[in-house]
Amino acid sequence: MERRLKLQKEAEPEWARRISEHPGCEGIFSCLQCGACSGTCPLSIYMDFGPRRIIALVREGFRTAALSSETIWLCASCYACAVHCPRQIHVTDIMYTLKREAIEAKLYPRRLPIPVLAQEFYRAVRSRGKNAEFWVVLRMAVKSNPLILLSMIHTGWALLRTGRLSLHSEHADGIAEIKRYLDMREVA
Amino acid sequence: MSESNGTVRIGVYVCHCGTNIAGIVDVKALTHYAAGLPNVAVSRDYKYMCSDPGQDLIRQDIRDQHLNRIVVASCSPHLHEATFRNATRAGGLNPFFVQMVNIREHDSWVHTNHAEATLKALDMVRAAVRRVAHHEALEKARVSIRPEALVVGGGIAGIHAALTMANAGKHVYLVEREPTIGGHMAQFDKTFPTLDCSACILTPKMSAVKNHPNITLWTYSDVTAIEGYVGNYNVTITRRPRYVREDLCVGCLECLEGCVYKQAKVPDEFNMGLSKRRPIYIPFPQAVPQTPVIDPETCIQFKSGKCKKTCIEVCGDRHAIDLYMEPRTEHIEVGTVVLATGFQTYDARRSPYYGYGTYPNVYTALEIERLVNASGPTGGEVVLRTGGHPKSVGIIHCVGSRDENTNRWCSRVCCMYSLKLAHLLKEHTGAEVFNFYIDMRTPGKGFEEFYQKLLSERVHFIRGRVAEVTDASLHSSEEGRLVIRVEDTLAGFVRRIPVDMVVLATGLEPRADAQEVRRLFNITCSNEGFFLERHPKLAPVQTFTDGIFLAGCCQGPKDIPDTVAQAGAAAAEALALMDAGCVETEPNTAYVMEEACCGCKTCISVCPYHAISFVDEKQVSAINPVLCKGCGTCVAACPSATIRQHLFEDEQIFAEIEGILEYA
Amino acid sequence: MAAYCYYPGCSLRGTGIAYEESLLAVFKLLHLPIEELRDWNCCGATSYMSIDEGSACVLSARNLALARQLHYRDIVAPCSACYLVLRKTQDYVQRYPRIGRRVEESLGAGRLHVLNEVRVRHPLEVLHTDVGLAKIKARVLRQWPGGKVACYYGCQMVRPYADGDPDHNPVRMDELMHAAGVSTVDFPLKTRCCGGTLTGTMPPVGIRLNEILLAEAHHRGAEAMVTVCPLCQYNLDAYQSELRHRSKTFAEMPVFFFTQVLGWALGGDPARLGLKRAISGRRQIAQWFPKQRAEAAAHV
Amino acid sequence: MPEEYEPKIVAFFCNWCTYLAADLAGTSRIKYAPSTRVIRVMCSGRVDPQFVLDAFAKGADGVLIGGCHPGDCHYQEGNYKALRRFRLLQRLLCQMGIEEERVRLEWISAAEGDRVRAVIDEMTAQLKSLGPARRSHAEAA
Repeated sequence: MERRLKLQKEAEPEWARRISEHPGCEGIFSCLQCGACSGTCPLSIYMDFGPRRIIALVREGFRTAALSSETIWLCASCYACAVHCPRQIHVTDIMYTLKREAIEAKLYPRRLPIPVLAQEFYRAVRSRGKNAEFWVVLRMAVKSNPLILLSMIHTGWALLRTGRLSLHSEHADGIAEIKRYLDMREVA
Repeated sequence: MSESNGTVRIGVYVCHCGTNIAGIVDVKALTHYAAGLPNVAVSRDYKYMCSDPGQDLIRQDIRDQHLNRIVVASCSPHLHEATFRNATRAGGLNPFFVQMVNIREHDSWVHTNHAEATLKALDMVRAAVRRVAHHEALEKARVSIRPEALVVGGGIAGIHAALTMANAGKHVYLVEREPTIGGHMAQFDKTFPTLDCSACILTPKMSAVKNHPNITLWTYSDVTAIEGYVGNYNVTITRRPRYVREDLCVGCLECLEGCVYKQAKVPDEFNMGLSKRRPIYIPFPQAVPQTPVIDPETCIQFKSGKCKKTCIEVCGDRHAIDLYMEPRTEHIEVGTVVLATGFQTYDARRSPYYGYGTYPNVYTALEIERLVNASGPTGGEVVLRTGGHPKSVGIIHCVGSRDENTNRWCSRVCCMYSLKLAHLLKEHTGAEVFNFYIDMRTPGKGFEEFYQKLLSERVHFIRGRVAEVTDASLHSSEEGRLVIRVEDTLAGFVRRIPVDMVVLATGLEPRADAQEVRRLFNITCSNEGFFLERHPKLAPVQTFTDGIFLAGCCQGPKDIPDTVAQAGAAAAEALALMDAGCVETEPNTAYVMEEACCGCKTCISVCPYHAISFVDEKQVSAINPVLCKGCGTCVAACPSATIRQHLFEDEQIFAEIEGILEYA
Repeated sequence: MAAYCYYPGCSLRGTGIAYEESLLAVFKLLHLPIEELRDWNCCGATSYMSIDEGSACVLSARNLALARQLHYRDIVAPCSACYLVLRKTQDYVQRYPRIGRRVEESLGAGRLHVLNEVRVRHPLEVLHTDVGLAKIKARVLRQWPGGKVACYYGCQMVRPYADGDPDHNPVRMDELMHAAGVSTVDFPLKTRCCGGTLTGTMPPVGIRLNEILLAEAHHRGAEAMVTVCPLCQYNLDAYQSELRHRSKTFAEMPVFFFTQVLGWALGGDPARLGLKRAISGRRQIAQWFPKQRAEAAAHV
Repeated sequence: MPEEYEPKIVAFFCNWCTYLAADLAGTSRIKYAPSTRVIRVMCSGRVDPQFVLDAFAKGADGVLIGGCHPGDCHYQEGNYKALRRFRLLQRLLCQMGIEEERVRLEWISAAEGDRVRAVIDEMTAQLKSLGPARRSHAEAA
């Protein structure tokens, strides 16, 4: 049986404050907990917390719980919550911020292919300047759950047959310049 | 008195206001600093200067220390200038030798750095000490107050205010825009939490208005102009033609049946469009006055000129129907005004995700009030727009309330009226009723008990702001019904609840023309657009314009008991003014130094009150102090600097500037 | 007339190739000059945002700066994700100094303002507003052979940077379809998310979202769906055979890009509209656009 | 105390709108820069150009005039008079070498407590970047 008690010493209010300073995260402390976000979200029914409870966790400083949640990765960035929120909280941006924090802290759920896809995509674009759908998806599957590949064979074949799958990976001509841009560190 | 001669002796009083000021500003340092300023004879600090012992300090020092100028560094002059002027007068000094320094609202409450806030306070006190040396003894002028009152708006607030003042023997003009008085309350079925019949408690008051010898009632009328000042307002009222003469009509209503329209065709405003009326109609059976009105937009005679005019035939030799009626203008003079112009409900179409206007079985709360009413369009039978009776109903709270995208404020009454409607709908139909709320707000006498009653009636309460109302079904159980999608935040999952009827608890908002009304009466609106009271706690029914008072929802959402209480308060304040018969006005009028006036007449053109005239014999301007409102625009405009203003003399302001910048 | 700057984004070179083909065909049919942005790079999309927000904005900003440098006024982004990310970058560099500084560091000092001198446009809006419904109606040469369609707008094009079309109930695509002589059904799920990349990462979840959309479109009487986004089109198109295997009642239907429908109506060569790239509803497509008819039509 | 330059702004606020807005900022505990010292006048129409010149001559770094919104003046149209006068004044100050950012006329209603903060903070920041006013120019006036 799981013990569901939270001691106040587990809360990290300073982390909550820091998160609230990220672009789009200003609103976490004005949340009413009305549930409009979770109610609107087409994916909340698959989430472990849903956006409303994620905001509750974040603003009370429960960092580990928030960052190791699956909720933030299931967010497909459709912005329905942000448009509906009666406090105009940019819920989608909060999810992005938490995804970045989760990757940095290596707290993201390992079984989930989504963070792997994000990282593979990131790598592909960093090195080529453009996405290469086939290779990114392939690497994602290999790294997270090779079984996904089985389910993809059929679709992959259909795409290939209709000329919609390119095995060739395109480079942006200005890739050197792009790399230089991306390597610049944020100025304080 | 010592003010006219001898040396200036200033007393400086620094208020701690508990920790409100002292928590940020170093009051000891400030007091010490003030003591060293020129002409300062006494400098003291005290915990609460506005308290009796605080005021006593001033009174005592004027006598003992022969002070002739007083500086009080405390809060806003809008709050306590009168207090300290009175204390000064009680000490035997002309009250206009006081200058206040606002180190609370303008300093300690808006700054966090102790040193900077203290520095600012030093500057402000120094400026006041400089200024007050130039003050003079002034006498307040007196303005007489007419004993008549104007009440604008004939809802429950206006009705109650009018009756209260009329019962006290004052003549009241009650002006209402609609063809009848009664306002929103007349549309309600029952009132929460007691479930009294709204009409039963309202209509006797409406009749009382009609029959009161001290009340002149003008319905279907608008205030179109108002001039003057406290005690002496000249008001112009335009009475729109109702095409039925109130003086000749006996209220038999035969003309309604006589109309060529045998079937009523026009959506009935009073019933929220749920029934039809004819072009000649009265809004509802108990309307006051019982005089029909012809709506020229829909009357055949007005539209084409080709009607058989059967209404006139039916009216016969009473000759009450007059299709050539013109708008009439009334001019009245009143001493006080009570504004009770009410609210409008939020337009639910602005929240398209709830489907109002798209799905026929989505209703607003006001529509449900009519639908459950025994004299409503269906005689109290709850019939859906698509026919049949609802087996389940969802009531969505906070539609157009507590939402940054629409209206930010809580409308205060929706939780309670939603509970009431839940009860009534369950009672009328036996349907299963779901309430969807964000927070349940029941702070009122008997309100929480009512909530408990509803819980025991097995009404569902689901805490969550509804995401959408849709007719897209995911399951056969949902087909042909409206599905409410919501996160049940307490149970912790998203639910889809199929219902037959959705009720939107729309919020209260300022009337669309609130800004125009505000300009007309020269008052202020809050950010939300409701009329702003003079002080939220200490002057909740006054405005910043003397003699104009607020009652009811024009000042902010409130329920009926609060509205009536506020209307009573507004009436009492107006009565107090009228019974006093006169009021003292601030002696901040402008005056001309005749000998220096060059006669250029610049001032005459800038005065909005026509208070300045030109004296031909002397070739100089002269200011009528009764008409002057003390804005000082002419003072600034005068090219020869011969116009001056009491309380805002040039020397006083220059002294203030110099004081601020002395050590800059 | 200044040329529109075409920003394909990665998907229009892969799974969304039919979108590119039909889009360029429609622009040509309407004599709208359009040129591909030279040396464009990936916008960063949602995934890059999940790793590094500042760099994601740098990626987008580079495209905007390139377009500006080449004196384009409008950059046309057909992919909803590209459209959103480009607009978001414009918004964020203004709103958040930290992001502005990061982007400026890369682009060079004082060049931040150029980003907002380019207008980010979706082709739906270009055709609806710049060209106009009347002009399109006047140029319609062919009758739509299929039945009613359900217009599906998806999410990122209408939220949160909707640009005039109401975000709850957008109508531009419906109006364009009507102008092209195509009837649409009332489709309440028109802005409900298709799940994006979830079909690949969490197949049961992603496919279920698309099943709801397809079933509702069918229930409303649509015989095809029309989309504005390569990812939406892919998701709705690619998994229908799987849905059919699971449920006997599932009805397969073609999923078009709105430019394919318009291209057909305006008399475009069917072979160049990418109609054959459909995975689902190929039977209907073959029936609606038979070979002979297509060839005959090509000579209109 | 840090030696950072703190500009000093003399503000003329009308009694009915902007002064009340500043009171509201106080009761709402809105925080803003402590640069401003308010002089209350009944109407922005009372602000004599001489007051402004005098303030600059005596060392003010900026002057802020606050009145009711157009159409909302408690005295019907005093704020319009203020506006007309202000335009002339600004031109005069410009000729005297006083930057136009140093004098501002703002319409702030009694309900706009937050606007008081926004205006004062913005003006303070601008004055900080301008540096202290050159007193000599104003004295020449």
